[in-house]
Amino acid sequence: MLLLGAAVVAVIGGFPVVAGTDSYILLLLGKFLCYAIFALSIDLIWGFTGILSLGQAVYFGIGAYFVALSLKINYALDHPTRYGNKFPDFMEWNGLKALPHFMEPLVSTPFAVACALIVPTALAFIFGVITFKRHIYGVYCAVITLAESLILQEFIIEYQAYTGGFNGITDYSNYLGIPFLWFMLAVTIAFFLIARVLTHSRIGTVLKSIRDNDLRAQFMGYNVANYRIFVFCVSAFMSAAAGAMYAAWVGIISYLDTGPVFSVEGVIWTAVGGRATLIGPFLGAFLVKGLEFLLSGVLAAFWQLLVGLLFIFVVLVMPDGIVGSIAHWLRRHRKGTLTQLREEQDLLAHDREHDWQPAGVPRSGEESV
Amino acid sequence: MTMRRRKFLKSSAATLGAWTLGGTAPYYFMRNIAKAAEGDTIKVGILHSLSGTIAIIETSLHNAELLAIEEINAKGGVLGKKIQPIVEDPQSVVQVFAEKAKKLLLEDKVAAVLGCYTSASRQSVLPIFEQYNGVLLYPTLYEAQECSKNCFYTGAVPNQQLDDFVPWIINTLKRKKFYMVGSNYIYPKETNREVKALLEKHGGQNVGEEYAPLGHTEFSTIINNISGSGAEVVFSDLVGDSIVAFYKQFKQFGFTADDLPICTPITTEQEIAAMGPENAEGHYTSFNYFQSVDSPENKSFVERYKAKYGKDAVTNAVMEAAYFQTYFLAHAIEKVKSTEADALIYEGLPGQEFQAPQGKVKIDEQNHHTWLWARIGKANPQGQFDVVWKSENWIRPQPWVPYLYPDKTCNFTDQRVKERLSKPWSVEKNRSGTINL
Amino acid sequence: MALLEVKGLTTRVSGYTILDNLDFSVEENELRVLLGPNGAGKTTLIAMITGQFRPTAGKIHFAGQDITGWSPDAIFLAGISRKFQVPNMYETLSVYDNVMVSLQSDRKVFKYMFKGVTAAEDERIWEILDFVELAGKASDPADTLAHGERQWLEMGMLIASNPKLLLLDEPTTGMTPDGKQRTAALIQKIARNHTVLLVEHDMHLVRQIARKVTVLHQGQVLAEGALDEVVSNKTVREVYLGKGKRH
Amino acid sequence: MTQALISQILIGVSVTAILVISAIGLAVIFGVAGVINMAHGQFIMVGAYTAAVIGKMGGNTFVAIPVSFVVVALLGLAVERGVIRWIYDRPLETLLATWGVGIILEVVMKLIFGPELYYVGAPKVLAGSVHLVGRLPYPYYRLFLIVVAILMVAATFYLIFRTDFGLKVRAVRRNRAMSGCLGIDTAKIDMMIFMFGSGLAGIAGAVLAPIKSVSTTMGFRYAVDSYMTIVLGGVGNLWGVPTGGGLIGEGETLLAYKFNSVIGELLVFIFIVIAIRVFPRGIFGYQERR
Repeated sequence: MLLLGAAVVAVIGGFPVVAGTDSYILLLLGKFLCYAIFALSIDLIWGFTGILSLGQAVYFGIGAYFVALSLKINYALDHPTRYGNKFPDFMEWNGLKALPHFMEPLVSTPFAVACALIVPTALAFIFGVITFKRHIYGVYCAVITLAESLILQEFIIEYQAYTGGFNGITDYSNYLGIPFLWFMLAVTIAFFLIARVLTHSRIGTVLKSIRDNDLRAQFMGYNVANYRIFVFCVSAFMSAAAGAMYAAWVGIISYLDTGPVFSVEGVIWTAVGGRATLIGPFLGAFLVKGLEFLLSGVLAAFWQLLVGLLFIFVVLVMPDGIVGSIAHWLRRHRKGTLTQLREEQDLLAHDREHDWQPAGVPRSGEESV
Repeated sequence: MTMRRRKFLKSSAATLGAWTLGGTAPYYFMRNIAKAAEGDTIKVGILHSLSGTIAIIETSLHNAELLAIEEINAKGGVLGKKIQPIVEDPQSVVQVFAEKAKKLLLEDKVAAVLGCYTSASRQSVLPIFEQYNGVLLYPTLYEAQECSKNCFYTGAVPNQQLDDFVPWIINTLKRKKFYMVGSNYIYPKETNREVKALLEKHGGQNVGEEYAPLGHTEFSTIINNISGSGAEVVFSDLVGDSIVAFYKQFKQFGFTADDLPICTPITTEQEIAAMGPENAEGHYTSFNYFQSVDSPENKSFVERYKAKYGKDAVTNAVMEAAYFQTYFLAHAIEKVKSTEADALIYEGLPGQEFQAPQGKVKIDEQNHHTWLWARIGKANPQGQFDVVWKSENWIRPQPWVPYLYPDKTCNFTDQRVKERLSKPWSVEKNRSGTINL
Repeated sequence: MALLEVKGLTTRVSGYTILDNLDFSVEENELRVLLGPNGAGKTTLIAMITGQFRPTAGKIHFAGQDITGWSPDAIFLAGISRKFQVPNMYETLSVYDNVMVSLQSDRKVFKYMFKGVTAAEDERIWEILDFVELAGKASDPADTLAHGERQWLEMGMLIASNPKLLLLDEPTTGMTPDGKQRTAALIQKIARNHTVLLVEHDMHLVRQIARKVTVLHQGQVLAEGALDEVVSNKTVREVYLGKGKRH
Repeated sequence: MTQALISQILIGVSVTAILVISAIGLAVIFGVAGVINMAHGQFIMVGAYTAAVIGKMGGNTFVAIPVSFVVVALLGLAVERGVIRWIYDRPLETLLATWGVGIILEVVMKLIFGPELYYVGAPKVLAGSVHLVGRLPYPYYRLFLIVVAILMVAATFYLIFRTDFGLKVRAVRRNRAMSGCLGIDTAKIDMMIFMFGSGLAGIAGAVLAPIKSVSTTMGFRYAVDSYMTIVLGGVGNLWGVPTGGGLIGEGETLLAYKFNSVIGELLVFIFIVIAIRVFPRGIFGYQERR
């Protein structure tokens, strides 16, 4: 396993040395690394803790926008815009006469990077406290996070003088190159290790137990909300870091990077690769995005169709994803088939505590999520 | 000791092997795919979204360009070679535009790229074209205030659509009070800024200005506001879905074109087909081209387009630009007998003329934009436009309109610009032709 | 001073009174059985004690503290563990992990971050697995266990948390007669050093293990005392033990 | 000013009607079958295209309503049998699977009808407008939409609360296992309710097409609006749909009047996020007692 990991790292790290830095595949590799971290962050909350957030892109996007704004402001200082001014051109289009005061600190890139990491994490903390302390999870959590994502998009488009609006932020010096690729690779490995420590330590077992049965965990004395908030913040931090690197690498940021569609894409990468596994998100992101790049030119009309079928296929046939399925297969072959049937068919499989409640939420759904 | 050392050597050799093999294999694999397709052809990239929200419009541009390439190839191609279109689908996502542009330039080594529709997509690819010195032909009408060495703009700029339109509304329609409705992004905001400047100049009045989110389809509130504003004309720069919903609801709330006409620089035959001619009848659009333009070139263009894409297909101005820019490119390559970018940029494309469906068009020698005709059309019950006014001559494009930016112009023949552009990109990243007067 | 003391507990849900001014207490080291027909409010009482729902009125005291309105996790930390009617565990975790997660320890998030399992804890887990006879399946995922084993595992988890009071809500539901026998023995074993409050339907089982029983009816205590006393109580026989036994 | 405000409130009623029409099908599926149908917007889109085809063949909206209902109900049947029925117990995964269904529907419709906007006209009888109160005349078509919204809600209520089928539906919703034991074919009930909800989405497409635009990508927007509506109103209670719709519809139009459309939409979204946090189960939803 370790060897395989080392080989992958070697391939990615070695690529630009061999192929040169002008290749567009280098651009893709860096992007995919960011996507993989993003998928890993989704895996942490969805795969390991059972919270489905359709707003994970919010944290990715905020991280990306802070960095992009900072780079753009700096770029404009060195390279006067088409209008001949020394502040970002989209501000000029929107009638600003100078860089707004509240954006001046962003001239300092370290400050912007700090913001890119801290602001999303703090936001996730606030959202997490409000959401999980009020026992919102499952479907409701998904829909609320979706709404948040849409609000951020609206906000970015509406306040285009400060965010570049629909056009996004583009045309600034990005960090495309070998050193930054290696840096991203190092960060990816670091996050992978953090995730590994987190999920394989005792806290990881607690998180999984909350995912499996949050009621039981609560009656076992765990403050379920606190655990959820904690992992939500860790996940937001990872997303934000991925977004920050993405902005620095790709050099273009738009409102789509904060939207629900991007979040769902991240969820599907995780699902394809194998949720609740650590390699799954990486594999999923590289595989789906790579295939998309290869096929979307040749099969423009049918690529989306394939994506749709992939969604359904993964859910119906391969809910554990590629890595999960392989692991299952290995386990079965190691142990022989598990033919343990339950002694008694338990017809009373519903927690009857709830039976006396009046018309409530649909049976299948809320509690079991 | 020796054991350990050998082990170390072995493992590092293995790592190195994996490194080189793994790193290069997919790269050369991809490269070979690209090479295999390479024959005795001239490769041209086509970069329009075929999926995602903007595919609604971009697919037709893609179609028009393929039609033109087919025609050129049927007549023997360029320099004796066929044009080979390399089609990429950027999926309406700006980052994908950028990465596909990079792929087209670096891997496919295309002579030029025909592509983009929104300003957002153009802006996302321009830095790449500038860095790798590619050629982009961009067919959309846009807000201007830009000119890049590597981009040729074949769509209209505001002075070609608005400079005559606004005074015409004021003087001919005798309507002075404008209510402006637009989608909330750069193009409508910039256009409305120019309209306001023109209103001031020609004695009109701005009685209201409102923007709806992109993709918005509920206009009752805006219609209520218009109704109370005392407006005599609605100036709309809504785009996409919003156009259709707005015209429909405008009519349903009892407004007719006689009471309150909608004037717009963007509604085409395509949107009228989608909303139904009954909802558009009597409203005005200012454009360089309409499907109803009466010229032999246009008749044959419409005929050929319908023959290829079905009898219900409609043509519009952006498509027409996509169509003739393909010819611009072919003729430019023919002229300089090369696909070298700088040859095309400095000699091939500037000054290139073509008898387009709208009339004779020309790429300006100085600013890379295109000389076009101005027309005002009134929508008729058949879903076409009756041309009620036409400019006497083709109109020179002005990327910087003088009444807003009196001290700026764009001139690639200017010595200062030439000097700047002679430096390599790594030294001078500014590839714009803008100069301060 | 009783270990658990419930005073004037009332619960109303959309007009229905489920618990009606209930007074009830459990002494330390007692094995108490809670009886009552369906709808008597047994499970509701348990839900109230463990903080799953908040009572309309009344107080609950536990080990000298007023725990009314506390959250389930806080009540657990105060020393009350609950066994659900239906086996309720972490399905995808291994049997070992299920017990490990349930061990008594500080449950604060950050204290858990990089903590592993200590040797003492490991020993305790195996001790418990032996106790509930699941040591042989320690690494199997919990959802591969048979129904009876699941019930036992959950009891093992409760023991692991070393509670002051164990609430067992019909732990023999859905078991075979043999399974019931073994469970009864297990409960008696547990009761040797824990306070247990057991909700049970099966009179055979109750006879086997009960020392003191409380009968609930329509949200109130109908009778309380030694099993034989209660069984011979006329009202109890009428409402609960069935007409067949009257003669 | 008052006149304009009256008009604005009336407009809000019609916007509410539009929200109710688009959300009711989702509310039925989400609230009763417990399935998160992310393809709801695409179901509406298919309904709208059905109306377009009917229009081409010479029919009008009145013909399109029943046809769209049937077509989209059959589509719902196919989706339920093919996909959903395997994953009723995994609600979050129905979300992913139906998202996939949505993508497939978009592509298939694009392959059939092309990417461009499509034309759907309003019936001649409903053209024009009537002057009620306020500044603006009121379009007949919007009055028609209000009537349709009321009828759709009423029909759903009737079906769920007054028919034998509805009794079974409610029984299944309360306690699936018990209903199964009592001889109710729960799988069939799920299937029927999914079909019914899909059919309602089809009607939504057919009646909304004449005032909105029709394209293969139109669905997402409607899905978002529908989700906001039922989440704000609360699932599990059909009154939640008109309530949520009313709050969003009136709120959005009045705020759009006071400020502008963009800010209106923004404020309403923010309000929803706050509201769901105050009432985690929606305004009319079931409140968990703690």
